Amino acid sequence: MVTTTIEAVLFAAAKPIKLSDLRKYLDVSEEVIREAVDDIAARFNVEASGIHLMEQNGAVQFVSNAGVGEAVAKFLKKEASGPLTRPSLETLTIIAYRGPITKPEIEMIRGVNCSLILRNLLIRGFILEEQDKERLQPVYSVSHEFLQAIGVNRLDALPDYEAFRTNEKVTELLSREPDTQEI
Amino acid sequence: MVTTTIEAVLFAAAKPIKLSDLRKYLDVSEEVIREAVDDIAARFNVEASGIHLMEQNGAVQFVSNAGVGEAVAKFLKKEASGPLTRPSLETLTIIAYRGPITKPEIEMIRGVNCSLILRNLLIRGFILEEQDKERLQPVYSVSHEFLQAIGVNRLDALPDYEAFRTNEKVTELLSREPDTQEI
Amino acid sequence: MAFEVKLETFDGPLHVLLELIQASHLPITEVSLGAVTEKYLEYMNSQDVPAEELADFLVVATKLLLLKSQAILPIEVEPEEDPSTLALQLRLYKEFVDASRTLEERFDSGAWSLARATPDIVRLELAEVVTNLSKNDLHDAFAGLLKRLEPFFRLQTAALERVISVKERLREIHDAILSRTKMTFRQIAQAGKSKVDVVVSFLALLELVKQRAVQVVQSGVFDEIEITRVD
Repeated sequence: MVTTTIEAVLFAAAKPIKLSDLRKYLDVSEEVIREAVDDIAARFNVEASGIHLMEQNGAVQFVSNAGVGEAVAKFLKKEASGPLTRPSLETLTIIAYRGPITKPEIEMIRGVNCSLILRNLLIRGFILEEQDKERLQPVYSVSHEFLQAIGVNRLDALPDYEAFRTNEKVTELLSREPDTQEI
Repeated sequence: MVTTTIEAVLFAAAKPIKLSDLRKYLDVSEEVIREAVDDIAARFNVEASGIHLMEQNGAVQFVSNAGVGEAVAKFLKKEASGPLTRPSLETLTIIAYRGPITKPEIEMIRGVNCSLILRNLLIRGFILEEQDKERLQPVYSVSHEFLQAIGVNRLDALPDYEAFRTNEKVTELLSREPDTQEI
Repeated sequence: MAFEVKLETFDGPLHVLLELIQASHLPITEVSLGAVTEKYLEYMNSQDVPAEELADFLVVATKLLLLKSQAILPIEVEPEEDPSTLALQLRLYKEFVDASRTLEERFDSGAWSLARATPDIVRLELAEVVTNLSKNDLHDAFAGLLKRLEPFFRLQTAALERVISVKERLREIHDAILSRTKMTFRQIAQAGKSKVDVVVSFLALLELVKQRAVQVVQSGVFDEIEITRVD
């Protein structure tokens, strides 16, 4: 049970976790933690496993097996850089014409959750994420590099920039929608 | 080797990966992917494992074991998603058991227009919308995120899943009422 | 939009019907449906049914009324309006409502699974921005989006218009009945354009009976309903 919880915590955290924090949080002795971690390492740190356990400076972390690192990098690169799907293009367009814009605003306009799409656009360098101090959440804009790649120097050189930016139907949609987190 | 790479890819990607993408980018046959995925599920989806494999909508993802969900969430200070209203819950149940399902079919079962609820569930990321090529209209399925929220790795782990899929009342009703009330 | 919020939490017509039947400890049969018809109509009258759902409530009301007495309503029953479908529909609906309890328990239980918080892809660092998009692709996508949103904008306006028409119809019928001393339900119903109009008319009639503004007489099962003003 302790072993299962440690595995799950390390997996979901996706960052190094101190053994001392595990001990404190799970309220078990150092020996129990040590034993569990050794057990996990013995099972995961084998050639055939895609996930390995790394221990460094009193902290543990799951990492992908370095032996297949190249294949993983190649896969993820291909997966991330395929042709833009229609939903991705639509999201990108909203950010171009209406940015800086928050994730909830993009989702209100598109009517669909956009977490994974935003993640992909960020990885590709098409958009930038910045913390907005007033709205207290991240806002998104297209990157300068993206504008250059499509042969535009400034946002307002996009066709119909002013008309789309100030489209009152979209503005109305954003202003009248109730908080959808309330479902 | 393919199995190791898939494990590492799914771990690193930290999101649902389509089986078709695994096949395409790893350049192996569908059968090899299926076999590898089944092997991973068989080894990981056991009570003692902290990491489980989730499969839905033709995509697989590593997630933490729901059995220790509470402990993990507390450790990572993750908060539960907001409550669901009864109409949302009903709609999600219908989509979970009968998806991919069209909007008119959902409305026939609930007897009421569902446009707004579907939109809110889409924004919340609990359902996915896809164009069905045969039915020439959008169909809805529950997402990996929803399965995570209810802590099941596959839909067929839901109680009475098979009975609902083959429910003859649904078939009978669909044949009796060719066109549900459009408002 | 206030009504949207309300819609999210408002029980649909089948839910109302199911609760009425269960409150009376009845099985879901055509007979039970007939028995709760009045209560259903009362519910419709007393609750502020959201504009979006009013038509659906009326469809169920139509079926109930057809079921209770096909003689009262002077309209032909089309095969797909077969009111016995309603019992089947309700039995099926109940199965999903029961199943939704399991899902709700799981949803509330805290037994969730979590995805890994952050992917490793961020470390990939694609060297440069590569795209074969042009500025016109962006323009076309935004124009397409606006077009796709059209029905959504229209939907909200249409819903409000429909409520107004239902309310107006109710008043018209009140006036029509009260301006004469005697008339038949057939005369009122024939003025309606759709089945929904007929149901609205019938609701208006019930309301007038309840207010004791009119008296209703029907001499035989398939006879006319005669409406007399109470002076």
